[in-house]
Amino acid sequence: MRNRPRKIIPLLAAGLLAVTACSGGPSTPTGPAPSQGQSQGAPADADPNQLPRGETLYTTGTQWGPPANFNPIREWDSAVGTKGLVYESLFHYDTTAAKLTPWLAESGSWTDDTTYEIKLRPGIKWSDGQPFTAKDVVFSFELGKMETIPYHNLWNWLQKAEAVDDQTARFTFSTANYQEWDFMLYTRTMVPEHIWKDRSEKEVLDGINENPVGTGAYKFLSKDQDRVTLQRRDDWWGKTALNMEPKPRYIVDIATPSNEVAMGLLLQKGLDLSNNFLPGVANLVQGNFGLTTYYNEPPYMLSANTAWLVPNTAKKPMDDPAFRKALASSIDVKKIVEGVYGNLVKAASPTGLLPQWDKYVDQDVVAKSGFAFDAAKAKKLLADAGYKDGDGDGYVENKDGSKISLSLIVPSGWTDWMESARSIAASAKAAGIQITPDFPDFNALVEKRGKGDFDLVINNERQLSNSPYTYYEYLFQLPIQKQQNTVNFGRYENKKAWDLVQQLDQVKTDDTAGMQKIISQLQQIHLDDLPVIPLWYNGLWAQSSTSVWKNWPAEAGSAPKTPAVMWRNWLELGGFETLTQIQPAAS
Amino acid sequence: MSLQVSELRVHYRTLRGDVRALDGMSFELGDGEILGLVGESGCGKSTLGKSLIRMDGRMRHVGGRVVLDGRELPIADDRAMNDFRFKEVSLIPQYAMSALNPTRKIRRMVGELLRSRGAALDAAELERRMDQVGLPREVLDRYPIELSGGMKQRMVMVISTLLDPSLLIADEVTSALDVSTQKAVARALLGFRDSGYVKSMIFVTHDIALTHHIADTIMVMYAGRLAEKAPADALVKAPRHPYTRLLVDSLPEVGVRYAERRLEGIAGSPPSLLDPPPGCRFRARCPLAGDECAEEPPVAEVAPGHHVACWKA
Amino acid sequence: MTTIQEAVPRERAAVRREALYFAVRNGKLMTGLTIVLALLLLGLIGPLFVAAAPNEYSVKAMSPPTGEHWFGTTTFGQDIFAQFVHGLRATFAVGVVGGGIAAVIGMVVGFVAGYVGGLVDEVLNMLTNIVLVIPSLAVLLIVNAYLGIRSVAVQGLFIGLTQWPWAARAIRAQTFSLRTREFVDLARMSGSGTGRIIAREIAPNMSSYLFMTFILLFGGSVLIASSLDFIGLGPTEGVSLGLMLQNANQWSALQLGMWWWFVPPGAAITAIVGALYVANVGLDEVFNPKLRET
Amino acid sequence: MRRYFGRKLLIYGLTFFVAVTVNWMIPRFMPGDPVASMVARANVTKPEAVEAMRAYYNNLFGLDQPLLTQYANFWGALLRGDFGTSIWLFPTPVSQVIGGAVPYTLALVVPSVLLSWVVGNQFGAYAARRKLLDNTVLPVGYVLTAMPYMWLAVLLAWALGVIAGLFPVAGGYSFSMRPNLSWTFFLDLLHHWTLPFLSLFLVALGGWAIGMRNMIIYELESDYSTYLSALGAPARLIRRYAFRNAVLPQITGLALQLGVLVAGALVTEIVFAYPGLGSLILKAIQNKDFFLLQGAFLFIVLGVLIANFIIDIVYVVVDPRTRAGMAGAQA
Repeated sequence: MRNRPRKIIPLLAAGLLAVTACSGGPSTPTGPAPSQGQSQGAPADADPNQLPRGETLYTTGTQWGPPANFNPIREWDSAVGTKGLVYESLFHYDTTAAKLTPWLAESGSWTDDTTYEIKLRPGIKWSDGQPFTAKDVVFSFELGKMETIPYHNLWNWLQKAEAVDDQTARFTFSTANYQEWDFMLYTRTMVPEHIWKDRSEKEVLDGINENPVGTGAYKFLSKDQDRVTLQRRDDWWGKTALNMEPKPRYIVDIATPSNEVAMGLLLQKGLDLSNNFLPGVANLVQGNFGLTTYYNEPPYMLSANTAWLVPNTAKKPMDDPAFRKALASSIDVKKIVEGVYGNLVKAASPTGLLPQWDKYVDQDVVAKSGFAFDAAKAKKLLADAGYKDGDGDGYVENKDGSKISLSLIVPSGWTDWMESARSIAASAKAAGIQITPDFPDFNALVEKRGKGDFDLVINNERQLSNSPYTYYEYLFQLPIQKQQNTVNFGRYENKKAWDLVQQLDQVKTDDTAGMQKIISQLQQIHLDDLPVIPLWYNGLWAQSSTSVWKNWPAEAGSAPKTPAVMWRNWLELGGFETLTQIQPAAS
Repeated sequence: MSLQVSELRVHYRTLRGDVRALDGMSFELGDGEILGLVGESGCGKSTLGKSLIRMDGRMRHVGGRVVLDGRELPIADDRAMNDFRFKEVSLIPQYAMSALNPTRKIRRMVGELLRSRGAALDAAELERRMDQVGLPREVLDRYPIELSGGMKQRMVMVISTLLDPSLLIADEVTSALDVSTQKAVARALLGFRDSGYVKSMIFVTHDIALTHHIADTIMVMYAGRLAEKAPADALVKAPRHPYTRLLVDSLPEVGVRYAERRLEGIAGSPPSLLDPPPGCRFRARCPLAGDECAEEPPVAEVAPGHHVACWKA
Repeated sequence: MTTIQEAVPRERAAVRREALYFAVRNGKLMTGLTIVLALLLLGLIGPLFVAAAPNEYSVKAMSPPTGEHWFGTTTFGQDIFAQFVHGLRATFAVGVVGGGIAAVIGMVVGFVAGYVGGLVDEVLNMLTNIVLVIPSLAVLLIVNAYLGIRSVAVQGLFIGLTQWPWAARAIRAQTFSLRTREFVDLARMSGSGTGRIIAREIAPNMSSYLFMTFILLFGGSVLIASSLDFIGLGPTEGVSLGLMLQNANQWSALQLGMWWWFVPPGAAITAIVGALYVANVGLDEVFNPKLRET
Repeated sequence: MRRYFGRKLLIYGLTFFVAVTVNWMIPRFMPGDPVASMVARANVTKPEAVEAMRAYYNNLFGLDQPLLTQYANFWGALLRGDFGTSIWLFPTPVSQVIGGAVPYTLALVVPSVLLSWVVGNQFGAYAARRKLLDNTVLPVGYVLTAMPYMWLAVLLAWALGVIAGLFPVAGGYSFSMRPNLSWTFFLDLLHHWTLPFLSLFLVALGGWAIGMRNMIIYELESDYSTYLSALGAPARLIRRYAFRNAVLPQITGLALQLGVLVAGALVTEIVFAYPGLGSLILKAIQNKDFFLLQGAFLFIVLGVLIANFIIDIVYVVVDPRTRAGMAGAQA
C-alpha cells in the first residue's frame, strides 16, 4: 500500500513543499504518543514510528470517531480495546461451548445458595507492576455502589463483597440471580484500586482515564483523530498462565470510515478486519479478493443480535394480540434478507432466540404457535379478529370502523433499516394493513420510543449473551415507566411473564433443564401475544483480509470458531481468543 | 504633404452585411495643418479616425491607400501598424476619462508605456509639457481616480503626444467637457501644434463652432463620403454644399455650444450604408435635389483648397 | 464566478432582435441550452414513460445496463433509469426553487437598497454583508441537521434563503448606476412611485442581467443541494440526483463495480451545472457585443 | 481608512453575534432530546440508573436552567474559549476535539484555495482571447467547476486509490505511522493529503480559471487597453495591466467563495475519511452531538470572518482606488 508510489512522492513533495510550509501544514497533530511505559516490554528492534506490516493488525468497525476516553466503566464509548485488551474481566464467555472460561479468576463457585467465591490466578500484575489482588476485585464491584455507574443495580441483590485473602474474593447475595451474576462475571472489568480509589463519582463515570493501567495483553501506544494503536505487552500474565499469546504485536483500530472507504481499505489490503456492515460484501467474498467471512455462503456472518418489529401495545390496534399476529404473518422477511441485505443476515426464528441459543427453543411450542410469512393467513387472521376493509380502499379498518394508518419509524440515515421499513410497508399492504415508513432523526426517534409515542419501531438493542435471560428481560421487563429507555419499548404488560423472567434469573446456570422449562413457558407467552415480532438476526459483521493474517475463524475445517470481532464487550465473548489464533500469512 | 488619403474604403462587418462606413474617401493634409472633421453620428468620421491608427476587429480595409510623410501606412496590418503608432500617428481618444489604467500611478504607467515602445522617459520634457497644459507635477504620482475629468483629459493629451507624432487624431475630445474646459483643451491642442509636438492634426468633432476656432481646414463628411472640405473660414462663412449650409445655418450663433443640438434641425435621416442608394447620398434630404443628383457627384475643387461633392455647388 | 457586465439601456426592441440574432449563432449558448433542455425534457417526460417506481424492487439486483434496465439496477434491484429521471426532476426543482427564491430576495433587496438608498440602503447592505460572510453550507448543515428536511421544496427554500446575498449586492450596484439615468429621472418627474419605477424602468433595463443572475443561482443551488444530499441531509422523501449519489456511495457502488449506479447522477449534475455556466457565458456575449469573439 | 475598517469590523462583529445566536437558538428548538439519545446509547439496563444519568447530564449541560441564563452562560463560556463538552465523545471538551481536527482542515483548505486561485487565475488569463485554448482547455474548466466535489473525490479515490493503488484512500497519515519529525513521516502526510487536495484543487481551479477568463476579457476590451493598443503598446504590457486589474474582482470573489470552498473541503474530507472538521461534522450530525456541531460551526464562521478580514486588508493594499477613495482625495 505504501511502497509502490515511492517514486512519485518526492516529485509531488518537491512541488507541494512550499505550500504546506506556508500553510503551517498538518504539523504533527495532537498525538501525545504516551511515552511512559514504553521502556518496559518494547522490543529493541521495534521502530515505534513505523509499525511493521507483518506484525500489525488493522481493524475497524467499532470506533466511530476520535478515541474519547480509556475508561473501562464507559463500556459503550471507550477507545477500542480499553475493555478486553487493556482491562480484563474475571471470566470470558465461550459462546460455542456456552460456558464461562476462567480468566483473571482461576475458578469461581457457589459455596452455598447465596455465596459465591472466586479464586484468583496467582502472579497477575497490573501494568505498573503492582500485584492484582482480591481487593481490586472487591473494589471494582463496589464502584457499582455509586448511583450513576451502569451496574449500580447489582447492589440491589448483592449484599456484600469481601476479600478473604489476596487470592480469594467472596460475594454474599440477598437474592441470588445466578443468570445475571454470570453475566456480571464476564462483563465487569477489574480496575486497580491503588489508582482508582480516590476518584470521585464524576471521575469514575466521566473521567478520560488517560494512561490506563490494566492487566491486559495490550497497552495503548498512541492515539489520533482517526485511530488508536495498541502494543502487545510481552510480560502479560496469560502467556504462561493460559499459554496464549495474541499474535499481532500491534493493533491499529481505525475510526470507522464510510462503507465505501472501508471497502477501499480492505481491497487495498490496508485493513485486516472490518467489523462494520459492508453491504454487498458477499460479492467480494465470492470474488477473488482475498476476503473471508465466517460462512462462505449465506448468511456469511455469525448472528449477533435479533432485529424486532416492536408494536406499541399501549395503542390501538396494536394492543390486540390477534392484530399483532396478523401483522407478523404479513411481513415477508425473506424479501428483506435477500433484497435489502443481499443474504448477509438470516431470517429469525419465530422466537427470535439467536442460533447460539437453539437448545432453549421449544420446538413443540414453535410448531404449535409459531408464525411464518403468509399473506393469505394474515388476511384471514384480520378478518377473523374483526378487522375488515369496509370502505374498499384496500386497507382494513379498526373494529369500530375508524381507519388504521400506522407509521413505522426507523432512524433517518440508517439506510438498511430504511429500506427494510419500506419493504415491510409494502408486504403489509398486500395483507391490507396500511403502514407508512417514517424516518425521524435518531434523537427524535429515541424520544418518541421512550415516551411510547409511536406505532411501530424496529429495534435490535440486545446482544448475544450467556443466557436467554437477557433476551426475555428485554421483552418483558416491568414496571412500565413513563419513559422506557432501554427495554420493552412496546410497553407490554404481563406480570406472569415478568415473574417467569425473574424466576429464570434465579435458576442456576448449569441447570439447563430448569432453564428450558421456564424458557418454554416464556416462549409460549411470546408467541401467543407477540409483544415483539422477530424479523432477522443481525450479523456479527466480520470480513477479514487474508493477505497479512490467516487462519480467520470460519465454519469450515479446523479454523477457530470464535467470533472475529473487536466490538466493545465482544472481546470477552471470544474476540480476544481469535487474536491468539490468527497466524501471519507469511508463515 | 503630410497625409494623403486616397479612395479609402473601410467596411464594418455586421449581421446584415457590410456597412460601408468609408466609401471612397480622398483628401490631403498639409504639414502643420489642423483639419476639423465634422459630420453627424454614423457619417464615418470616427471610422476614418480609427482607420488611420487602429482598426477594431469588425473593420475591414477594402481599398484605397493612406500615405503619411511619403510612407504608406499598412492600415490593414495591425502588427505592421505598430511601428507607426504613437511615433508617427497618435490618438487622443474620445474616452480620455477612462483611458488611463486605474491601478497604476501615472508616472509609472507612462514610463512603462514608453519603455515598451523602446523610448526612454524624459522626465524634464514630460514636466515641461505638463506645465504647458497647466497640470501640476504631483499628478504624476497620483492614480487616475484622483484626477478630475479635465486633468485626465490633459494628461492623455500630453501622453499621446510625447513621442512627437507626425499626425495626431483627436477624436471627439471635447464632447464630454464643459464649455470653458473645451476652450482650454482646444487652446492646448493649438499649443501642441505650435510647439511642434505634432506636425498635423485631425480634430474629429460634431461641433462646427469649436472646430472653427482651432482648425485651419474643415472637412464635412456625409454618409461615408466627403461632402465638402475648405479652409475653416470659407467653410463656415461661404459653404457650398447644401448639407454644409444647413449645418452652418442651424448654428444659432457662432461660439454657442452646439454639440447637444446635433443635427436634428435637418429633416430626415442619412441613408443606410449597408446598401447605399446610387447617386448623391444627400439627395433624399436635400432641398436642392434635382435629376442630375441621381448620379454620384465627383469631388470638385471649386476654389483653391475648397472641395465640394455636389452638382449644385 | 462568472461576472456579469453592466447592462446598458438601449432601445429595447432593437436590442432584443439583435440579441436573438446573436443568441442563435452563439455556440456556447446553444450547446449549453441544448444540454440543459434535453435533460429537463428527460426529467419532465421520462417519468411518464418509465413504468417502474423509482424505489420499487425488481427481481434483478445489481444488473448492469441492459435493454430492460437502461442504466442497470441497484443493489436492491431498483431501476436506476427510473431513479435518474425522477432525480432529474427533483434536481431541477431544487434549482428552480432555490435559485428562484434567492433571485427574488436578491432582487428585492438589491432594487430597494440601490434605488431608495440612504438609511434603507445602509441597513439592507449590512444585512446582505452579514448573510454573505456566514458560510452558507455550514448554516444549512446546522439547520438541516436540527430541523430535518422533508421535501425537495423545503430544501430549495433553505438554500434560497442563504444564497441571495451576492445577487443582492450585484443588483444593488446595477440599480445604483441606473438610478441617475435620464429615463429614470423622467419617470420620477412624471410622478411614478418607487415600485413602479423599479418594475417598469429599472428591472426591464437589466433583464438580461437578472436572467443571468438567476442562472448562476440555479446552478449554485443544484450543487449545494447535491452536497447536502450526499452527507445525508437531503430530503427524506423522494429521489434526487444527490440522494442517488449518496446511496450509491453508501452501498459502495464503485467498489462493487456498479459504476452504472454512481456515474450517471454525478455526470448529470455536472452536465446541468456546467451547461448552465457555459450558456451563461454565451448569454453574456450575446448581450455584450464587446465580448463576442472576433 | 479607520472608518472603512471600523465599518468592516462592525459587520464582522454583527455577523459573529448573529452566528452565535442562531447557533445557540436552533438546537433548543429542535425535536428530540440530546441527553435522552446519549443515555440511550449508553445502553444502561436499569431504569433507575438511567434517570440518575439523565439528571446528571442535564445539569452538566445546563439544559435545566432558564433560557436567558443559558444564553448568557453560552456567551460567557464562549468568551472563555469553552465550547462545552462533546456528547458523542464525552467527556472530551469540544475545543479539544476541534483542535485535533483543525490542522488537517487548514492543511487542506489553505493550500487548495490559494493554489487554485493563483493557478486558476494564471490559466484563465492565459486562455482568454486565445482561441485555441479558449475552445479546448477552458471547457474542461466548466466541467470541473460544475462537478459536485464529492463526486470527483470518490472517482479519484476509486481510480487512483483502489484501482491504480497510487494513493491511500483514508486517513491523515499511514495507519502504520506515529507522528514524528522525520522526512518519512512528512512524505507520508503529503501522500495522504494529495488526493483530497487534488479534488478540492481541481474543482476550485476550474471556477477561478473561468472567472478570470471572463474578467480579463472585460479588461482587454476596456478603454485603457484600447488606448494602449492605439499607442502601439505590446500585448504583453496590456495583458499585464489587464491581469492586474482583473485580479481585483477575483480577490473579492475569493472572499465570496470562501464559504463555498470550506464547504467543499468538508465534503471532500468525508469522502477520504480525512480526519478534519468535515469528518467530524458528519459524525456530529449522525450522533446528534450539537455541542460539537456548534463548535465546528462557530469555528468555521470565525475562520471565514478572519479570512474575509485578511482579504479586506489585502484588497486595500492592492487596489489603489479603495485607498484613494478612503483618503477622500477626489479632486
